[in-house]
Amino acid sequence: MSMFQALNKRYQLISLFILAILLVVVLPLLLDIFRLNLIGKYLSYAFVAVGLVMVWGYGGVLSLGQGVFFGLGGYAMAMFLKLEASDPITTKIQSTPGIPDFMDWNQITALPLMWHPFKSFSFSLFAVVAVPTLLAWIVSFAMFKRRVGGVYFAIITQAVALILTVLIIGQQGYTGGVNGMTDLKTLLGWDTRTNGAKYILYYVCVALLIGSILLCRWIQTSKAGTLLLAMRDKEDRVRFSGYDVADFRIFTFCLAAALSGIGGALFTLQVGFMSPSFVGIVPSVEMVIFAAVGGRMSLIGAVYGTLIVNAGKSFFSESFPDLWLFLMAGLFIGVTMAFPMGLAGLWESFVVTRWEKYRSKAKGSQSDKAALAGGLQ
Amino acid sequence: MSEPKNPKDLKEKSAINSADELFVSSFDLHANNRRRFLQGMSALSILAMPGLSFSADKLPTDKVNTTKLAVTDTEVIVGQLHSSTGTMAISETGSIQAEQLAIDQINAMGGILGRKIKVIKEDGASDWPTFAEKAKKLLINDHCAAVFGCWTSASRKAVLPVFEKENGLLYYPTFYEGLEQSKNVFYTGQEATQQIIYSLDWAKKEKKAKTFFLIGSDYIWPRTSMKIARKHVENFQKGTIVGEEYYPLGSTNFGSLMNKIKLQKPDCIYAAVVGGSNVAFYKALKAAGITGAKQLLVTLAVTEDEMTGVGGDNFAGFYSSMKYFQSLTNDNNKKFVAAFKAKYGKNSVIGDVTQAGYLGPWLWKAACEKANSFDVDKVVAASPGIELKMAPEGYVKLDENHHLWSKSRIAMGMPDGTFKIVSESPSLIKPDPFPKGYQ
Amino acid sequence: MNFSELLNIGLMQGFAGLSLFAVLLLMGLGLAIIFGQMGVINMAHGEFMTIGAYTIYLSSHLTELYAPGLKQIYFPFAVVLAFFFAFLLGWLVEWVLIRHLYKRALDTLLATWGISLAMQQCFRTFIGPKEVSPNLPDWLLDAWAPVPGLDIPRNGLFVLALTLFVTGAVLLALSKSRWGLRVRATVSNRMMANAIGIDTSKTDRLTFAIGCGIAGMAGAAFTTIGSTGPTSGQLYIVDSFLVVTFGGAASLLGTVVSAFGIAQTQSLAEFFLHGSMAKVLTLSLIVVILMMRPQGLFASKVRR
Amino acid sequence: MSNTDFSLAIEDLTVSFDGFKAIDQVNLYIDRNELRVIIGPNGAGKTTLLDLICGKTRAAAGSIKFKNIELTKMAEFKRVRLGIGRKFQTPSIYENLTVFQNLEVSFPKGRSVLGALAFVCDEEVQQRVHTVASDVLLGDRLQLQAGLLSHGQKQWLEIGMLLMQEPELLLLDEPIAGMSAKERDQTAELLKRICNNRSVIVIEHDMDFVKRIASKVTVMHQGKILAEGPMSKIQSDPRVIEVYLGH
Repeated sequence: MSMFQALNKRYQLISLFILAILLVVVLPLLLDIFRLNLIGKYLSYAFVAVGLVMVWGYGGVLSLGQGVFFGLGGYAMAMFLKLEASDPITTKIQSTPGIPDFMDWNQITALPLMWHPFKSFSFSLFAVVAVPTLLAWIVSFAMFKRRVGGVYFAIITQAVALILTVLIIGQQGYTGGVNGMTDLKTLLGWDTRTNGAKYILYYVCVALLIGSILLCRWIQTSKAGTLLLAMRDKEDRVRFSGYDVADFRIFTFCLAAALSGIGGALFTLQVGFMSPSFVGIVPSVEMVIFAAVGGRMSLIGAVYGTLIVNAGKSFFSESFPDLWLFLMAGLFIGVTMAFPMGLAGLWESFVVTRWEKYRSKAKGSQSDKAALAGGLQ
Repeated sequence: MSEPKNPKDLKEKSAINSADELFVSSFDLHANNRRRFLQGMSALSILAMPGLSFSADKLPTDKVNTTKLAVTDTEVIVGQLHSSTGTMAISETGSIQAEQLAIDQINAMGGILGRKIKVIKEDGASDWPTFAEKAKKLLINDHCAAVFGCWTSASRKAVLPVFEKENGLLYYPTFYEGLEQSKNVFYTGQEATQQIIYSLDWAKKEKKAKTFFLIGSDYIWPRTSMKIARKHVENFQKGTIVGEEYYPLGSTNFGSLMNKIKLQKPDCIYAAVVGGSNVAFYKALKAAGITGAKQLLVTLAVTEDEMTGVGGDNFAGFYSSMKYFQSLTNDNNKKFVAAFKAKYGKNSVIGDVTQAGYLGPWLWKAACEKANSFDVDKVVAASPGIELKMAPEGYVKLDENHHLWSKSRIAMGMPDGTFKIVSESPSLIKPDPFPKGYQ
Repeated sequence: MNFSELLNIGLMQGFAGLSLFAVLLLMGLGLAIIFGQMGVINMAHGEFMTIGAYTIYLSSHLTELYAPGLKQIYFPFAVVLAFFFAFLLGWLVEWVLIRHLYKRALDTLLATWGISLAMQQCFRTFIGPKEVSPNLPDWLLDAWAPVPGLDIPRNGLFVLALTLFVTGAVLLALSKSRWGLRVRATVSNRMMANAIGIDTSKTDRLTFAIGCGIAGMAGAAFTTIGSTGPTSGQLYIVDSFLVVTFGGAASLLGTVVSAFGIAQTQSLAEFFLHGSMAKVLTLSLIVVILMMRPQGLFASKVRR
Repeated sequence: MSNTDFSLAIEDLTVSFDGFKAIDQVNLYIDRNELRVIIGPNGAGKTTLLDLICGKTRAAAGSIKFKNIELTKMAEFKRVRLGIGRKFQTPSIYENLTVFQNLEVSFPKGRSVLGALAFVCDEEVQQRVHTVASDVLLGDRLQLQAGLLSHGQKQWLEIGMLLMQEPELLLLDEPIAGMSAKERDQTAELLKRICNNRSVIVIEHDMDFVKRIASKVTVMHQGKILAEGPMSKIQSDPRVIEVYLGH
């Protein structure tokens, strides 16, 4: 075991290092700021994908509503930025200056109560994590404590996504409706739209993403990680070993929600707006495919999956818009049918296994291979 | 287009330039015919607009482009940003086609300032963030001199900060809620007051309507429109609003609404239901026995495009308020319709937004030529006051507030899915995106 | 406004609720059958409905072109055709994809989602992006007015009748037919059913296809209410999901009760409140109830 | 009634599935350090009884008291923490983990989320894993992936995982199913060894095996207790004979 873990640890570290080099050095050198900003946007989705690896790959619970948490995090950040962008001088043309423009259009004459805390930056940062986590806790507590899981849980999360979308669109005076919150300019007086700001935000995003991966990796290697895997396969056994299975699921789901919320906030900062089109069913399912393409068991694979699918989307929608949906459909079907472990699975079964075979042959030892077989689950 | 080689070419060229404004509707004639035709007319050389460039040679690129736009000696690049996929593809297809038609026609006439227009098409995929991403690409990567695009307010709101930040130029074709005016956007559709006040006055004057029932899809445009409508009815017409209802986008369940209408018995149903809901709404009216023969209904959201889905049967006898209908009988429109059908098939229909989309490239061309430059600042400065006599809807004029002066029209839906125009404002209506007394 | 008018409106409102109930039930039925039998959620459910709707549109179009005289009677045949097309496609999809994924229920969600995307793009490419509506026979338009002032929508009557028929047929088939017997056997104990000679994979395929066929019929019926476009399915599936989730998915009875509850809540709320608020209210109620009873209204109670 | 003397006291326990009474008014008392065998034909309700004790199934009526604590409303994991261990009919182990990990995960420390995050596999844990592993005859297989064990070894491993928790009441559902004759012998020894300081309830069909291990046997039939007593008495009970041979 120690051998397997040591090997796996080293292998994981190397891949993380390569990813970090790619994101920190290679991409900024290769790409202009526009494309780099796009990568930054994709990386904010990668938070969701990483969360999905934890909750779906490790926890065995598929959520088709991660967009909800991404959106909530994004909205929490957007509310702060929107308030900052709506100072009385810029909005003097409105009937009520000093409130966000969409409120004015909806005949709201005073800042609603729930908006007041978002004047504070620290509260907003707190809300970015806390609001998605709280909702995730409520949903997962109700579901997991009553043993609702599997397909049924997945469609419940969809229902939540749907309901939240309708609420956001319906309460446009408070949320900006279908338009979302646009025209976000500055963060504490710092113009987030300049190239310099975009570089800084990109690096903040990369740093947080790598931090999140490390955090998740640490959880995976702890006993909690082992338990997650165990309860995915033999739920009853874990329960009858004295563990509250629901607690672990709730924890993982909340973790994924918190990560998604951070991703949403970084999205808002980098793109400059937030809209309900991230909350609905379609984006939520798309985010699952990011993780599925990368490999549902691989944190690093999830990042690559996100980058590749989104880059593909940008490329195809620019060059062959008609083909894009077919390709996307093919991805969904192909990944589930042929490569359930995604890119990471392919990589491990082809490249790593061969390399190991070569190495173990050189060493004349067979133990590594057995260890690797264990490492694939 | 290559550089003119001899004086004769130059002369021809200037003739084309000068004649543009007068005879733009001759676009789809065979090139030779057109040339001959224009040569004949060049003697008249009447300028439609003051300040139109008349130089015999075309200006060097570093003069017309001082801000690193994608302009070469032969080419100017513009962007087109609509949804060709997703839920909005249905609506935006018409605008894409009309803008392309206008650009083809302009190119056939020699382009703008001697440069052919090259289009980079981007798909917003009915997704606002994608719109923002593509807008950035068009401005930052491709340095487009102008962008024609967007349809929904949401997509425009998403790209607006990008255009303002990068100092781009957007021509936006849809009738919309107003309450916006940006240096970087020209609005070629009607803003809310142009569409609403005229139709309410018409309903009151011609149909003696005193009580109104307002119905809309639940988002910013219907809500703002109905806000203006309510103020106008209550404060100016001294009428009554007996109901105001909003349904979620895409809702198809209007059974209860029909009963509410029957309970209130309004003189006029005033509707701004859009998209898929539109069809369900009119089918529900028909199924509830509320038909054009018994009930006055005026809508802000049914053009020829929607009619294919709604079905003539369901809309027959109801009224639509727009600035343009395909059945307009002026010469400009006849030529426009003929050219459009020649290019996109004889079954294609042209709605209000399609026509407004068609105006975009022409307005931009006129402004560039007036400014003698592609620079955004100069084009914007030159734009107010620009007139288009060739517009299919008839003469229009660009106001200082970047909206168009245009006429409003009311038309009745016919069982075959066409519109019969029943009323037209006597003169152009001034655009008023921030109406006083309606806030 | 006198008493008889109020009575009429009351009656019509009652019917509005009933017809919404019929719509929701018809939407959810196919999904519920498949989920109940196989534990698979068919994310392409909406697109199968769209197939049915397009079948009606094409039939209407062809009738108009080649046999204008049949305009009044083509509709019922087209509905059957819609069932048939969706059934065939469902059969195919099960055979190509779903049967490989029974061990991985969650993956069926993704695979069927992929199918839905592909189908949407097919509609867009081969039929066109614009929304279409068929030319309906006269007996489906207008209102039926037994007394003046009481207008009962004919399309609502039709959908209601079709829903009752389909639901009745499904319930009857489940309780009486061989297929029903096999389905019930498979649901209660798949291994045992297999062991006693029931071809469970064939039963699955038939069930999946029947579920899809019913979806096709539902889509066909909805052409009388709304229009059809490439993405109409996305609109349908949302309501279908809610009905099935709320009902508990374990029993068809749950689906029926949930459709009834949602329809009545929404329809009444729409009448007494506002359209958008009604939706929000209905959805919030569903959420609250689901939080308290996450397994839905009717959960099965067996030794697990 | 106070049951302080019993390890487990079940009174008037009833549960029904869709009207069918799987357990009907059952009373059962298990002493401390007792090894009780439950036998009965298929569908008699034996497994359901264990399910009810460990919480997998909820009782409709009646009471289950363990160490005089009422269990019927208690969550499963809490019952485990009280000291009840359950082995399932088909061996339920983590096939992807090694034998060591299987046992390690079952160690009763770090059972909360935070505890599991902070859990360290220290000397104490390793010591215990090694002890238990040799108890269940898997001392030399610690690094093997559990899925590669033989069926009998998997049964042992699962028992071992229960032993890690040092339960006071062990519920074993057919512990020798699929074992070779030699393994059965070893298992019988194992059972005798482990019931030294705890109560054990075993469900078993194999009468020879039952004879070898049981001091007291309970016979169930159609959700009810048919007979109870020493093996020799049970074997000659006419009702039992009828149940087993009559139909």
